[in-house]
Amino acid sequence: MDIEYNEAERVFRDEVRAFIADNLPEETSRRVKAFKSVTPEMMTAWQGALSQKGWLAVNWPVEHGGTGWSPIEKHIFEEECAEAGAPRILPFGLNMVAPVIIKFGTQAQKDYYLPRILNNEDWWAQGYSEPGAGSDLASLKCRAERDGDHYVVNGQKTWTTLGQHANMIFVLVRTNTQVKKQEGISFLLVDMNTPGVTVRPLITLDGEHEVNEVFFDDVRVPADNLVGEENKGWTCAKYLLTFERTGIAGVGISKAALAHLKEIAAGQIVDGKPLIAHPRTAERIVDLEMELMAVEMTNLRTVSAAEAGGVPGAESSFLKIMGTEVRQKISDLYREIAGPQALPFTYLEDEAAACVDDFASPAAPTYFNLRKLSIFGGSNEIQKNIIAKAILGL
Amino acid sequence: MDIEYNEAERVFRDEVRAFIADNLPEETSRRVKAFKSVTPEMMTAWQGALSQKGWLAVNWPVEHGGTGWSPIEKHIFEEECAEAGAPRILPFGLNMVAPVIIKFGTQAQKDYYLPRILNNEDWWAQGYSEPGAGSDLASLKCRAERDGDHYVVNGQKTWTTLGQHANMIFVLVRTNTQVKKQEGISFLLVDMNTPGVTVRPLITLDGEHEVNEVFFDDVRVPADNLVGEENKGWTCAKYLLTFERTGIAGVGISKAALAHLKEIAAGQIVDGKPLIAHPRTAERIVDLEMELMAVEMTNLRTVSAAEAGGVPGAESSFLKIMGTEVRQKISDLYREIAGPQALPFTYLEDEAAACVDDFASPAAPTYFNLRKLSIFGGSNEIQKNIIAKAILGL
Amino acid sequence: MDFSYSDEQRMLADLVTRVVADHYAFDAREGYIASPEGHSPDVWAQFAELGLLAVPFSETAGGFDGGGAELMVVAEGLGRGLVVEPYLGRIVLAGCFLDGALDDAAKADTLEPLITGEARWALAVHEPAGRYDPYWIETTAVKDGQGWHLSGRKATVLAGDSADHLIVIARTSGDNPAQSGLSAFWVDADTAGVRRTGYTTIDGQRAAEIWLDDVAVDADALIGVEDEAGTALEYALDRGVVALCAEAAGAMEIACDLTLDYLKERKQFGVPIGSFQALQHRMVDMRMNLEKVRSLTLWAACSLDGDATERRQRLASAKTMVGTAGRKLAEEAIQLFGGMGMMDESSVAHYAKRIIMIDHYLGDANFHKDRLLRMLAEESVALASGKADRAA
Amino acid sequence: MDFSYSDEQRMLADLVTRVVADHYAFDAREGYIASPEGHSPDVWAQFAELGLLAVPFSETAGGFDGGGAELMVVAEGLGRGLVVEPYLGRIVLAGCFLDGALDDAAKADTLEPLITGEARWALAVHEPAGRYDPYWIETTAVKDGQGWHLSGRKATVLAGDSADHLIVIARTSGDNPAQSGLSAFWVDADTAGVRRTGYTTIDGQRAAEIWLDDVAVDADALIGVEDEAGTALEYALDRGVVALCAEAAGAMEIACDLTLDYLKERKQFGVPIGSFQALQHRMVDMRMNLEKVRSLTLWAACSLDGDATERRQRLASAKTMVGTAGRKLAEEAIQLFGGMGMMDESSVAHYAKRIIMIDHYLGDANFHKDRLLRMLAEESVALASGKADRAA
Repeated sequence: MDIEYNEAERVFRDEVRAFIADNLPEETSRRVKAFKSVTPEMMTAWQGALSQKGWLAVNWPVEHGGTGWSPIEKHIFEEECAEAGAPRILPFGLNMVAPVIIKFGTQAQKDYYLPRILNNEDWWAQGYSEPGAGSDLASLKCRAERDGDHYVVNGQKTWTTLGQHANMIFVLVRTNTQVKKQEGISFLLVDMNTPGVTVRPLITLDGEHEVNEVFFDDVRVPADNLVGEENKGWTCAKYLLTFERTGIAGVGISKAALAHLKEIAAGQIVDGKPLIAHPRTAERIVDLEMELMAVEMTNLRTVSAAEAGGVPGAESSFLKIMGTEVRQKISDLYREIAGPQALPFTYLEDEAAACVDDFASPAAPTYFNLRKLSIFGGSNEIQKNIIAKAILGL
Repeated sequence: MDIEYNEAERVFRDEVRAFIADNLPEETSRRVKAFKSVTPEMMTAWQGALSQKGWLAVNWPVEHGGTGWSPIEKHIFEEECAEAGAPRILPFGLNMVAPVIIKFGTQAQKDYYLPRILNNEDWWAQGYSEPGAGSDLASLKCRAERDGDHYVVNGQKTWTTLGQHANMIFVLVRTNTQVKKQEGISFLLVDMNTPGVTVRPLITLDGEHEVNEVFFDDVRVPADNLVGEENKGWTCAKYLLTFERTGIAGVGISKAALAHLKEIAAGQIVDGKPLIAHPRTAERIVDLEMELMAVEMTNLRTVSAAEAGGVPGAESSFLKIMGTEVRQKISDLYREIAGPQALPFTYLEDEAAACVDDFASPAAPTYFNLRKLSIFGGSNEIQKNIIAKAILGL
Repeated sequence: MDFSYSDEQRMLADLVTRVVADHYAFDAREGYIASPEGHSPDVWAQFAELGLLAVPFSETAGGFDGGGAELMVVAEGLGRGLVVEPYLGRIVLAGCFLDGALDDAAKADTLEPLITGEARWALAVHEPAGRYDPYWIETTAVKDGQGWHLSGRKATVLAGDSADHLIVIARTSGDNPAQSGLSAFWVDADTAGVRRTGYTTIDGQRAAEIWLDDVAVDADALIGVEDEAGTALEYALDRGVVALCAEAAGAMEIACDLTLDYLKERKQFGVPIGSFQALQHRMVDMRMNLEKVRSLTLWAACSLDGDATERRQRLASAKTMVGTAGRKLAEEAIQLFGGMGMMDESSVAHYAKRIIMIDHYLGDANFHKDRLLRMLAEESVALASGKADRAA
Repeated sequence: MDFSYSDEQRMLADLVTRVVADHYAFDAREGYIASPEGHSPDVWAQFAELGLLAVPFSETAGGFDGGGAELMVVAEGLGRGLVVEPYLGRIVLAGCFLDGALDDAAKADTLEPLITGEARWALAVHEPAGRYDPYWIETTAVKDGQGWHLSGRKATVLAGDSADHLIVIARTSGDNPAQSGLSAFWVDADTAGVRRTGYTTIDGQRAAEIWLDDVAVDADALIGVEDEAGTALEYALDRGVVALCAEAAGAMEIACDLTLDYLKERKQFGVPIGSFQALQHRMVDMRMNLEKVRSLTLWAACSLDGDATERRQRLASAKTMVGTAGRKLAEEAIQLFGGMGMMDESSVAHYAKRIIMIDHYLGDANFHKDRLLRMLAEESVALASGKADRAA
């Protein structure tokens, strides 16, 4: 047993650090660390740098341009990026649709889409959830009817993250209504510029436009854009959902966030001494550090088991719950530290922003925004159901 | 709206206080307040004093010897007794079997049993739970078969509190196995000196002998001891369970306990200053005081609603949960304050008890004993089910 | 002891309920917030007409002589409707301060325009350096011949964006954070040297950041007695805390109702999600948190005019409970709503925001718990010396 | 990075599992606790024979040279079986203290009887006035010609009831609670002036309260270097904390298993209670608390010989987590068992008691969190001065 990185792993980590130092713009990093929004351009620039280095497709097989990294290497890469304040890599193309295409797609689909994803030519969005189908995904209603060599899609998807920037979307559609709900679903790739596709912004309670509704109104999709067999889309959907969710614990993000908060709390003078020296604030920091250490080590144990050939299954549900709980608690502390300065709604208003310290503007919006962590990506209640069934046998 | 007691209520409270001052022995009070066990004689003596004053049967109608008190008067009486460290009044005769006899019993049963309860001639125990029938009480198996003018009882009851001192027990028995489980139950009064009744002590995890199992082996019970109709016992059982549970929140007990802990914490010098001045201990005390104030006022609101003619129903489930949670948290703080002195198991061992401060001996046993609060009397989970159904309509 | 409403209290409750029902539909409210005033002057005029603006003021001041209970009744109703009218800033804080600071002869005349809804005043007290401490006042007032010169900065002045007059608290003697040595001054918002930035808060309120740069005012700008504004400040802030707690209780009640309805309506796997026991128990916990806040708010409201120690303990307990139990309840409301709870177009999201952000006004749970801890420390000294007495 | 067991570690784990399976059935354990020794000398002899008593000692001391990981493996096994053998008191505390205090030449000879299972020693360190602080030592050792005179009182000396020799920590210089200025002395338990009361703890361990009344010992009773026992004390207590955390992790694992089995077996309303979703989610929470304790224990165990700051933070974090997550898990185990969880005849009740009471040994969650807070305070000073540097 050895909980430390070995020589090779340390060398790899240093290589990652050097790459980040050379390629991550300071302003991008500063904004990410300060919980401020980054532009699509900043995201694309970072993904471009990774693409050029060959480090973008960490989960793909080498033959398609993947890195071939081991679980530990992936972990090191992700944590280093997060701690350094790199923008997150959007998973919709790279880690969602790509693995499905690699596993179930035709040669033509592989040849066309995979390089475009690697080169950041397409911005993919996800079309899974519907207003009436959240946790119970298979009850989806969006229809696709075959018409010659096209499918005609009608229906609605929701919670489409950053769909306003996307030009491609993968959607689960119902192609047969006469069978069991899982058996009539197909997996389609849709060009968002096709006539009949409409994107409507959904504003979240923090005032942010991050998610969208996507409406399909007689949208004609070439039959070649079907992935896998017709009516077998549920297989693709499940494969995508169970696809290795590395970094689900978000330890690096939490570490960066907590470090940022400690700096803030050390700089705020309240009642003659820094806030970090006030007993209750200090205790919350210490509690969070302890919780975060527990998540980090639980994550490392899972990574190490994967390295040894174990397949992380429902364990990732533990990590999802533990990791999101810590991230949410950190954001709660952030709001608490901001104090009265959390009140002005300054996220988008420069005039009000001038009334408070620079650190404070994103506090309340971040807190409210991160409520999503326990809801999206399989709510924490669903994760508990999974654990109860798969691990506990209840 | 007036949250203060009015003049008449204050006069009544002073009368109760004066009675307690005159009749509650100091040693009894001291032991109760210090979480130490009281003897059956101490309990009987206190009940005797109340009986003599006519203050024992607070929930009975006046014609049977009850006090005729209003909900607020009952509340005042119970809280004053609890805060003064009076031993609890055993409910099994007074507040459980008596109301059932008054409502469903024959004149002969009333004439015989009620005065004996009022005069502390009988010590009643409860025979409801069975090893296989806890929350699902109606699934009980203890059988009674009619044989001439007797019932022959066979089976087992459990969690019989202080059954080792009792001479009478009321039991729910199954008299018909051919019908729906609720419809074949009868309510019997059994003399515990009848041949075939065996009491086996159950030792709880704190080392205490408080509850028992009671075995019935061909126990012949006169048919006259049936209360209500044969096979209609479930009506009695439900009546008993929903019978007004005043004092369920235990606010007076919690107040006395917290006051006791504050005195202890003020007297313990740690690192040069009293424990009560240590930030985390102080904060736990303040948190508990706040929680307790919330329970107290919620309780008062319920009492006041009852006074105005409202019938407290599922609201008492809120009070049960809130009240027991506070009592358990207080006992947890007690254990924490005792610190290393909580370790020696001194509850019954005088030699080890000499190794620690007098206050510390009951700390860990009390903490473990009070785990029962959220389990017995309808577990807190069952209370939540009741609220979900009865109040929330879920 | 009797917790039922008096006829007058019931009437008040009905009035507020009616105004809210008539004028505070979700879309209407969004419109008020987006408007330049940040609230509805029409609704405000109705408040005045119905007498709601007189509720917390003494009879001498021409008020309804409502005690804490009446204030609670009104504020609960405002909370249920997520009302964004400047009741807290103008009436409870500015108004009650004047009611507490002025001598009896001056009260009625002064407060009249507030009660009729014409006056737009704000109490400028908190400062960035003091965080939540209302007695940490670095703003100075220097006597200069017949007048005063004020300099300093005021943070999150409620209703300060729309105020034509400010009541500015300045330190005229003593050291921070002493309650004594504070004085209050009338400042016309247009006076030279006053600069302000108004903004909407994340929970839909309006406030302003105000800078005072050597602002000259006349001698009669002094409100009440020099150096003694601290008492009226406590009087006003106590009422502000009761109003906030009651508003939180009202908002929490509706958040519970909305969540319960959603649990009954929303179906997953073919059944209402309210049939899942884990969610049922969490809904029960939400209700329990509501009851705790209700109980402590009631206690605080009914203690405003009683013993000072009891009043302080109950107010601090209520506000602390709002901060903790309120947050838990609001977070659970969002979580049980799932994605819908995250949406700006869901009313529950706005209830959750208001409930959580109420912790950031007039002292958060930490601030008020620190007060409780100081009171415990004083009590401990008594306990310890009591012990010493017995030992001696 | 590789978290799998080495062959040696797996062998150790198997050994402990086997001994526990063979000798620690519920009734057997009850018998050991009720016996005069409070444990099983036979099992202890087997521990010795299997080499388990050598695990935490250095090679120089004739030990297995096990690091924290090996100690963790053994202690987890002991926790799974709720073993009441005096492993912590005799081996980890007394033994590791000697391993840390003695010079290399003396170690092997001294520790041999401990490793063979013959020696019955105890480390007498904590005192009533110090509560959990091991450096608050009021026991005095006064030089008198060739020897020393010891006076003081020691509390909850683990394995102190059965010890024939005590290692007594006394203050020989400096002020409380300094880690420096402490010295250790061999004291034959039969020496005149030594009085003790042995007892069983509520979680089935054995300990003693020990009074030293002017106890005379020879000059060679001094262990290691005068005034410098503090270092070896920290060495031993750190290992004690790892052993306790690992024991808690083992006991928590079994408490989870027992509860899970019960949820599957116990029927109410015609179905296993494990089919109720509210209970399923609470069982998941129990498992999550177990994982947290396992993770922090692993980290603490593997940091014993590393950087001092990291070691201290990880040890304090692990013990704090045991206190908090352990308590929650144990309380839930009792609650989910219902009445059966309250019974002395249920093994789960004994697991719960051990898990909860482990918080009371070698510093509770408060004590260790205070250590973390002191470390944060040091770090904050650095953060602040770092800020100052950048500003300058």
